[in-house]
Amino acid sequence: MTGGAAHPTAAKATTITLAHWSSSPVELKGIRATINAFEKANPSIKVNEINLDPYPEGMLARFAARKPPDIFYVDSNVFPDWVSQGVLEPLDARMAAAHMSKKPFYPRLLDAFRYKGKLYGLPKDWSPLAMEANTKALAAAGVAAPKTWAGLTAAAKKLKAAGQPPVCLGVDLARILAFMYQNGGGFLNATKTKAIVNTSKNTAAVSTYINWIQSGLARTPAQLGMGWCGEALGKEKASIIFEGNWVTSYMHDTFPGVSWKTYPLIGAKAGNKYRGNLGFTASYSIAKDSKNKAAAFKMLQFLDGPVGQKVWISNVGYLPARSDVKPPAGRAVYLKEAPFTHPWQFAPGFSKVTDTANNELQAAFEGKETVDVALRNIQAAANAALGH
Amino acid sequence: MDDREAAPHIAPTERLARGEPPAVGTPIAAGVPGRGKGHLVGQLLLYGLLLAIAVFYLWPFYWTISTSLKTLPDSVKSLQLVPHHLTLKGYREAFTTGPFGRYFLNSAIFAITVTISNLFLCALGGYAFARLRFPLREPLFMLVLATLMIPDQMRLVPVFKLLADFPYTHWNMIATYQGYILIHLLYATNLFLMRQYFLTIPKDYEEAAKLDNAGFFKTYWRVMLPLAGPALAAITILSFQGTWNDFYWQLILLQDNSKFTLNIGIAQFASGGGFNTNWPALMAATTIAIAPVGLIYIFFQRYFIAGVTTAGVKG
Amino acid sequence: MAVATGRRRAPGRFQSVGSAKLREALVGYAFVIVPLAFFMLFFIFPIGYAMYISFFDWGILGKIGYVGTKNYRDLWHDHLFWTWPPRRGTAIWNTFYYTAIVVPAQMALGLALALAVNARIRGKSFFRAAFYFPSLTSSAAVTAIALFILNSGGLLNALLGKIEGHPVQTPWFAQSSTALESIMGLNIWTTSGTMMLFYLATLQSIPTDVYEAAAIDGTSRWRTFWKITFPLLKPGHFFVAVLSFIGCLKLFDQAFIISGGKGGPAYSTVTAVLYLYQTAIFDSHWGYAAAIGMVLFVIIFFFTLVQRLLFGRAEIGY
Amino acid sequence: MARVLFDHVTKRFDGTEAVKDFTVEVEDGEFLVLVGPSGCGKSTALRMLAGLEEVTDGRIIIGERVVNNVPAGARDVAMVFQSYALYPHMTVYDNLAFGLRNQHIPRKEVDRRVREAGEILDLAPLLKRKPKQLSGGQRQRVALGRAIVREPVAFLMDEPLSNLDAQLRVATRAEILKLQQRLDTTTIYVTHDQVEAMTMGDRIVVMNHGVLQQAGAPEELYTKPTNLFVAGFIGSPAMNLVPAEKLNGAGAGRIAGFRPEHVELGQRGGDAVQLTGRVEVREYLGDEQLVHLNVKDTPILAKLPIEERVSPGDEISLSIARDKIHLFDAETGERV
Amino acid sequence: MARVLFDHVTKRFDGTEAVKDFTVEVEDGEFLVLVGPSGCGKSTALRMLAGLEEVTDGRIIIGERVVNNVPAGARDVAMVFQSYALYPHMTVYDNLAFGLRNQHIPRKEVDRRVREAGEILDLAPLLKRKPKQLSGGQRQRVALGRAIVREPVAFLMDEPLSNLDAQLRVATRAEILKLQQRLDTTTIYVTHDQVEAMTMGDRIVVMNHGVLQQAGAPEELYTKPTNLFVAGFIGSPAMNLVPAEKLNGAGAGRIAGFRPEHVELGQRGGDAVQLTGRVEVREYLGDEQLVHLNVKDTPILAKLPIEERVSPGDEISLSIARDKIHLFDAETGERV
Ligand SMILES: Nc1ncnc2c1ncn2[C@@H]1O[C@H](COP(=O)(O)OP(=O)(O)OP(=O)(O)O)[C@@H](O)[C@H]1O
Ligand SMILES: Nc1ncnc2c1ncn2[C@@H]1O[C@H](COP(=O)(O)OP(=O)(O)OP(=O)(O)O)[C@@H](O)[C@H]1O
Ligand SMILES: [Mg+2]
Ligand SMILES: [Mg+2]
Repeated sequence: MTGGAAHPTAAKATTITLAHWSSSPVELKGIRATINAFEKANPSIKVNEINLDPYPEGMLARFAARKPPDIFYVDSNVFPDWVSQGVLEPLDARMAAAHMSKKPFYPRLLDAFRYKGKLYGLPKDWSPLAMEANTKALAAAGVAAPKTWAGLTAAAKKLKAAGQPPVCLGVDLARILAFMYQNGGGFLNATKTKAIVNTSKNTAAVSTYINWIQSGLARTPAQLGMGWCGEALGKEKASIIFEGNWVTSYMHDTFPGVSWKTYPLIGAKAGNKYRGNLGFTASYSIAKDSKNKAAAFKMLQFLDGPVGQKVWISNVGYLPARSDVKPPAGRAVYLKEAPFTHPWQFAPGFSKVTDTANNELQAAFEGKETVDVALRNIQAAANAALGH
Repeated sequence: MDDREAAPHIAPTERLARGEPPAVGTPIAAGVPGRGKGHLVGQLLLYGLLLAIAVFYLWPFYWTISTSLKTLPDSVKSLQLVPHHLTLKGYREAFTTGPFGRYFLNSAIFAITVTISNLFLCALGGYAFARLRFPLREPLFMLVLATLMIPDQMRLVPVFKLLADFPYTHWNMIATYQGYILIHLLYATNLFLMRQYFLTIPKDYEEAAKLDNAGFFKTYWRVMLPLAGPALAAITILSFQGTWNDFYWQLILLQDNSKFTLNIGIAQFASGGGFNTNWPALMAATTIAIAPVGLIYIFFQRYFIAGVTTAGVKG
Repeated sequence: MAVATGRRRAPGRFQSVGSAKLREALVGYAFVIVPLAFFMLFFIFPIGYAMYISFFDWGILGKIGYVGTKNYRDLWHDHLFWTWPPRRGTAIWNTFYYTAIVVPAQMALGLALALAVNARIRGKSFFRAAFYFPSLTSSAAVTAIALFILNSGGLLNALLGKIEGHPVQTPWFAQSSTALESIMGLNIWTTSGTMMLFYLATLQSIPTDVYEAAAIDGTSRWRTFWKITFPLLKPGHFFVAVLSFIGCLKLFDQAFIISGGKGGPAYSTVTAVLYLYQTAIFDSHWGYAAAIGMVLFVIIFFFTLVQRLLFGRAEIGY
Repeated sequence: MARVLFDHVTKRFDGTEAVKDFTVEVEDGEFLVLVGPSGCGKSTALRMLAGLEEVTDGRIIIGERVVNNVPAGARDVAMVFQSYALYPHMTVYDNLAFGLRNQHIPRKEVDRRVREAGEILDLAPLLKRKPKQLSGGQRQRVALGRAIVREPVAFLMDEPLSNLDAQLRVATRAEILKLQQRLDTTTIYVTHDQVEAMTMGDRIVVMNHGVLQQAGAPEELYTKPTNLFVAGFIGSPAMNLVPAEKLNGAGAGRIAGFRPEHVELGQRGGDAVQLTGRVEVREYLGDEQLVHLNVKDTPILAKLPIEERVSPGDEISLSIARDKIHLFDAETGERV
Repeated sequence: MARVLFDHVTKRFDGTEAVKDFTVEVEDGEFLVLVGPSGCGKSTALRMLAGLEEVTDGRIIIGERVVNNVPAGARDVAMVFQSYALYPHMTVYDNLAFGLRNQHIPRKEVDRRVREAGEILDLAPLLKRKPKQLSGGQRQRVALGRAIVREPVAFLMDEPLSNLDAQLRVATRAEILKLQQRLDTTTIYVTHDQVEAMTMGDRIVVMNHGVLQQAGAPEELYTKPTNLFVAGFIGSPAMNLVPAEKLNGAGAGRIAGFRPEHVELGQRGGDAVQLTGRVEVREYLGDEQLVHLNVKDTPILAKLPIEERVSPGDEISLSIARDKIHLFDAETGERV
C-alpha cells in the first residue's frame, strides 16, 4: 500500500501489519508519513497499513479470528477490556532488552496502559480538555475568559444578556467527569476496585453542570442542532466550549474564518486544588498472537522514539507522549493541563457502564430523576461490572 | 410458516406477475343507484384526503432530494422548498469526505452477487423440491421452512463466531466480501417462493417434455425455467432490495470501512461519525441509497408488489 | 406387424424406468445439496451452537470457562434488560412498549390505506405506489431523513414554529421523552405501506358478489364494513399482526442509528436486539449475548404461537 | 309480487354498449328467461334491475315505481348469484337472517321466516353450518333460501345452476320450477344455455350484442325464429343454415334454415326439397344418429332414426318438408 | 402404428387402487374411447400407457414390446393433454419441432414434418405465433399438431376437447375423427362425456372405480348394457331405473330399466307394460319434450314427441314395449 520507497532488498523483508483509525484526512496523512519514515530507517521491514473503521469492533473481529495486526492503536478507554482478555503482548521485557527507557514518557499516560504491574502499550499522543471560546463573542459581551464555575455562570449570563451564543455542554460522562474531578470527586478508587460515584462532591459537580443547561445558560449540541460542540463553535452557535486539542486542526481546516482562542480548563474554584481534567490517549501495542513480534517491537520502538514522535506530531499537531519531544506551537495551554489530568479509562467490562452513566446523566438532565438517584444507579452499575 | 399459511398469498402474485388485473373485491361504492347524492362530494373529500396522505408519504423524499441540491447554509433554512442555489456540492462531498463512491460500489457488489446466487440456487432448489422425486424430500423441505422461524437476532452470536473463529474452519471472514455473501447465498423465502411457483405450473408441461424425449436438464432449462419467469423476476427484486437495504448483517459483519455499504456509511454519517451535520452531503448519500431500489420500483412495480406480497414472511 | 423393431428408434435417453428414477433422485439431491448445506450450517447448527456458547463465559479469544446457567441467572437479574415491575428504559420493556403502540397503529393505518386504495377511484395505482414507497427504502436512509427532518432546527420544528407562532427547538431524537416515540412514528410511517399491501391482497380476494349480495340485502355501508369486510379480512389481520409484531420485537436499525448504538438518550432506545448487539460486539461478552439471543428466540417464538392460537385458524373458504 | 318493466333501457360502459334500447315487460308471477351467448348483456340487464349497475338511459319499473334511483337494498328484489355469494363467515342461519336483520324485523319474525325457508328447502339440519361445510347443491339451496326469506317482489337469478354438475343441474332445474310455481313470484332467470332456457321459461327473451332479438314462448322461438341469430341459437344440434340456392337453385340473397331433425332419408311425398349428399361422419346418439353430410360442398347435419343404416362414404338422398324450411334475408338476417 | 394391449394392469396409489386388473386390447388403427365418471381411473390408465405413471401390476404391450420399463420418451406414443400443455414461451413452430429436435432428427426433416403438419391442420399462417396469441381452437390444433409431427405408433388423448366451448367442441370432434381416419393411427381417447364417447368411438370401454365395466361398439352399450352402471351412464337423458315390481307387480329383487325415449303415450298394442302417472314438470326440447312423471311415487322421465300436448297436473297413461325393458339383479347390478 504505502510502502513508499521500494527497496531492492525486499526479498528478505518481513512484512508487518499496522492497524489504526484516523478521524481526519490529516491524521491519515500523518500516519502514512510516519510509516514511510520507519520503512526508510528499517529497509528490512515492510509495513502493511490498515485503516479500520469502526475501530474497536474491527479489531475484536481480528483478535477473535486469531489473525490480528501485529501492531495497532489501543484507546485508553478500551484498554482494560482488551488487556484483560489477553490479546495484548507485555512490553517490559522487550523494552529492557532493547534498553528502551520509560523515563521520557509522561507517567500518567504510561499508567493508562499498565495492567497488573505490566506495561502493554506505549502512549502515542494525548490530549486533555481545555476551554475554547469565540473571542469576538466574549468581547461583545464584555467578559473575560472565566476561570471558575462561578466565573462561567457569570460570563454565560452576560453572553445571554448581550444576545451572544451560549455555552455548549454535552451531557456526556467524558466531559462531566472532568468537572467531578475538579470538585474533588471521581469515578473509581485508586486501585480501580470500587466505584466512588455516589458522593456529595460528585452530586454537586453534576448538579452544577446540569443546571447550566437547564437554566438556559448552556445548550446541548442536540438542542443547537449540531453534531458536537466543536461544530457549534465553528458555526458560531456557541461562544464557549470544552473540548480537546482536536478542535485546533478542525477549526483551522473547516472554519478558518472564526476567531477563537484556547484557554485553560476552568476549575471548581480558584486554585490548583480545584482543577481537574480528563486525558484522552491511545497507545501503540503489540498483539499476543502476532507472528512478527520482534519486527513489530522494532516499529513500536521507532514510533514511540523521539524520531517517530516528531514525524507524527509535526504532521498532526497533537501533543507528544514524550516529554523530550517539543509540542507543536500554540499548544502550551493543553500541555499545562498535564498535572491535573486523569486518564479517560476505567476497568474491564466498563463500556456498558459508560453507556449506563450517559443514560443516567441524560435522565437526570431531563429531570426524570434526581442527580442523586442517577449517581446511585451509576455506582451500582459500576460495582456490578467490578464484580461486587 | 407452513405451506397452508402462505398459500393464499400466492394467488395474487401470479395474477399480478402475469400482468392480469387484480381480482375485484372492491366494495361497490360508485356507479350504483342510490349512492348518487352526496357521492360527488364524498368522492372529492376522499380525493383530498388521499392526496394529503400521499403528500405526507412522499414529501420527505422530495425534501431529501431538494436538500441534497442545496448549499449548506440553505439546507438549514428550514422552509426553503426549492433550492435557491442549485449545487452538486453535496454529492461531491459525499463522494470525497465520506467515500460514498466506494460504499455505493460495495452495496452494488453485495446486492448483485447475492441476487445472482439466489436466482441460481433458489431456482434449482425450488424446482427440485417442487418437482423431482427423491427420498426425504418433504421432511427436508420442512426443515428449510422451519428456518424461517429462527430469528436473525438469535443467530448473531453463533454466525459471527462461525465466520470469525470457529475451531476447525478458521474462515476469518468478518469484514470480508465472502463472509457477508456466504451467509446470504439463499433466502429461505426465495426458495419457498420458487417452489410454490413451480408447484403452480401444471405438470402437463413436464410430461409433454418427457414425451418429447427431453431429459431432466433440458426439461428444467428449456421448459420449466422459462415458465418461471415471473417468479424469477420477483426473487431478483426481492434479493436485490433485501440486500441493498439490509442494515443488521452489514453492521455486524462488515467491521471495516473498506467494506462499508451505503447504509452503514449513512448510519455513521448520521449518528455523528462524520463529525459534522453536513445535511446536503448526508441527503445526497441518502438519495444515492434510495435511488436504485426506487427506480426498480417505478419501472417494475408489478413484479415488485407481487414479490413482496408473496414473500411477506420477510417483511 | 413387427413395428417395435421395424421402425427407426430414437435412442432412448435412459435404459429403463428404474434407472431413470434413480437418476431423478440423484439430480434432485444435486439440486438441493447446496441449499440444504447452507441452511444446516447457518440456521440449524447455530441454534445448538448459540445454546452451547450461552453456557460459557466466552470472550474475544473464545471460551474462558464453563459457567452453567450463570448467564441466564445474571440476565434474570439484569436491570438493564428487564425489571419487575415493568419500567421504561429496560431493553425488554422498551421493546414491548414500542410493540404495544406500533402494532395496532400499523394495522389500523394499513387497513385504512388499503380500503382507500381499494375504492373505485381513478389513480388508485398512483396512491398505492405512493403509500408503499417509504416501505421499500432502506432503514438507514429513512432514519437519516428522519434525523434531518426531526433535528432541533429541522423541518418539523419549523412547521410547528409556524403554527405555534414562536420558534420550536425540540430535539426529537435527543430527549428521552420523545426518542422512542419518534422512532414509532417513523416506523408506522414507513411500514404502513407494506401492511397496506397485505390487506389489499386479502381485500381483493373477497369476491365482489358478496358485497353485491349485501347491497341487495339492504346493508348500510357501516354495517357492510363491520359485518362483511372486517370479518372476511381475518386472514389479513392475522398475517399483518404476526408480521408487524415480529418486526417490532426485532427493532434495531433505527434505534442503533439515532443513538449511535448507545441506546440513548437515557436508555429510551435500548431495545432487546440493541442490547444483544452491545453485549456481543461492544463488550465481547459472547456467552452472555448468546443467552440473550436464546431468550429472544423463545419470546418471539412464544408470541407467534400465542397469536396463532388467539386468531385461530385463519382460513376462510369462499 | 309485481310486474317488472324495462323501458328502452340502455347501459354504456366506458366504450361499449352492453345493453341497447332494451324493452321487455315481465308479468306478475311470470318466469322469464333471459338467454343469449356470453357477453351479450344478460347479466348487465339483470344487474340494472337489481340496482347493482346504474341505468344509462331509459327507465326500469318495478310494480308502479320507477326504480332507476332506488338503491339495491330498497328495491325489494332478491338475487341468486352464479357463485351463490354466500357470506362465508356466517352460518346458514345467519346468511338467511342477515337481510332481514338489516330491515330491523323483530327477532321472532326473523326466526320464523328462516325456519320456514329452511323447511321448504330442506335446510333445517344445516342451519348451524358454515358455507364451506356444504356441498355444491346445498349451497345452491341456501342461496335460494336467502332469496325467499326476504319475500321479495321478484327473484333475479344469474346462471344459478352453472356451478353444479350435470346431474344435479337437471334435478335443481325441476326444483326451482316447482318452487316458483308454489310461491308464484315474478322470476327473471339468466342463462346462456338454450336448453335450460327452453325447458324452464314461461317466456324467453333472446339477446345478442345487447339487443333484444326475440321474446316469446319456447315453442314460438323454436318454430318461428324471427332472425338468423335466433334460428342458429335455439335448438341443439343447431339449425342447418345454407344459401337458399343450394336447396332449390333459386332464392339468391336468401338463407334457408332447417333443423337436423327435419331432414328425412330417401324420397318423400308432399311438398319437399330433395337433396343428395355424401356421409362424412356418423355420430351415434343411442336412439338416434347425427350424420354429417356433404351436400354440394356444404356441410349439412341430419338427425336420423337409428334404424337407418348409413356409413361414411355412402351417397344418400334426403328430403326436407318445405313447411319446415325457414327463409331469411342474407343481408339483414330477418325472417322473410 | 401398432396394437396396444393392457394385460391385467393394476395401478395402486398410496391407499387407492385407481385401476384394477384392467385388460383391453386395442387393434391397430382403432379409435378406442375410454369413458367413465370423474375419478374412475381413465387418465391413470392412459398415463400408464404413455409412461407417465408406473404400472403396479400386469403388463402393457405396444406393438410386440412390453413397455412397462420403457421410459415415456422412448415409447413412441404422442399425447394430447386436456390443457394442451403448449410451451408458452415457444412459437408454434418450436412447439412442434421441440420433440423432433430432441431426437436429433436432421433440421431439414424437422422442417418438412412441421410444415406438413401445419398444412394438414391449417396452422401454416400461425407458425410464428406464440400460444397465447392463439384462440382456444387454434391451440387445440397445435396440440394435435405436436402429436402428429412425431409420427407415433399411437395417439393418446386425455379429454382434449373439454377446454373448448360447446360449438367448437362439436366441430373439433368431427375434425379429430377425420384426421384419425386419414392417418389411420391407433388412438386412445379419454373422456367423461358419454355423448362424446358414443359419437366418436369405434369401440368404447366404460370404466367405473378403476374396473372395466363393458367394452364394445356404441350400439352394443346402448342396447345391451351389461350392468346397472353402464345402463345408467350411457344415454342422455339417463335410463329410468325402477324396482321391477313397480312395473308389473312382480320381479322382486330386480331393477327394471327403460329409456325415456322408449316410453310411449297412451295404450299400445303388442307386448307392453302399461302405467299411469301424473305430469309434474314438462321441459320443452324443440322437436321433443321431456316429461317428468310421478308413477306410484317413483319419478319417471319420458321423452315424448312434441305433438303430444301434456301439461303439469295431467294424469296420463303410458306404455313401454317389453323388449325395451332391461332387467338387472338389484344386488349384483348384473343384467339378467
Ligand atoms: N363493469 C364493466 N365495465 C366494462 N364493461 C363491462 C362491465 N361489465 C360488463 N361489461 C361488458 O358488457 C358486455 C355484457 O356483459 P354481461 O356480463 O352482461 O354479459 P353476459 O351476457 O352476462 O355474459 P355471460 O354469459 O358471459 O355472463 C360485455 O361485453 C362485457 O365485456
Ligand atoms: N398421483 C396420484 N396419487 C394418488 N391418487 C391418485 C393420483 N392420481 C390419481 N389418483 C386417484 O386415482 C383415481 C383415478 O384418477 P384418474 O385421474 O385416473 O381419474 P379420471 O378417470 O381421469 O377422472 P377425471 O375424469 O376427473 O379426469 C382417483 O381416485 C384419483 O384420486
Ligand atoms: Mg353473465
Ligand atoms: Mg382424467
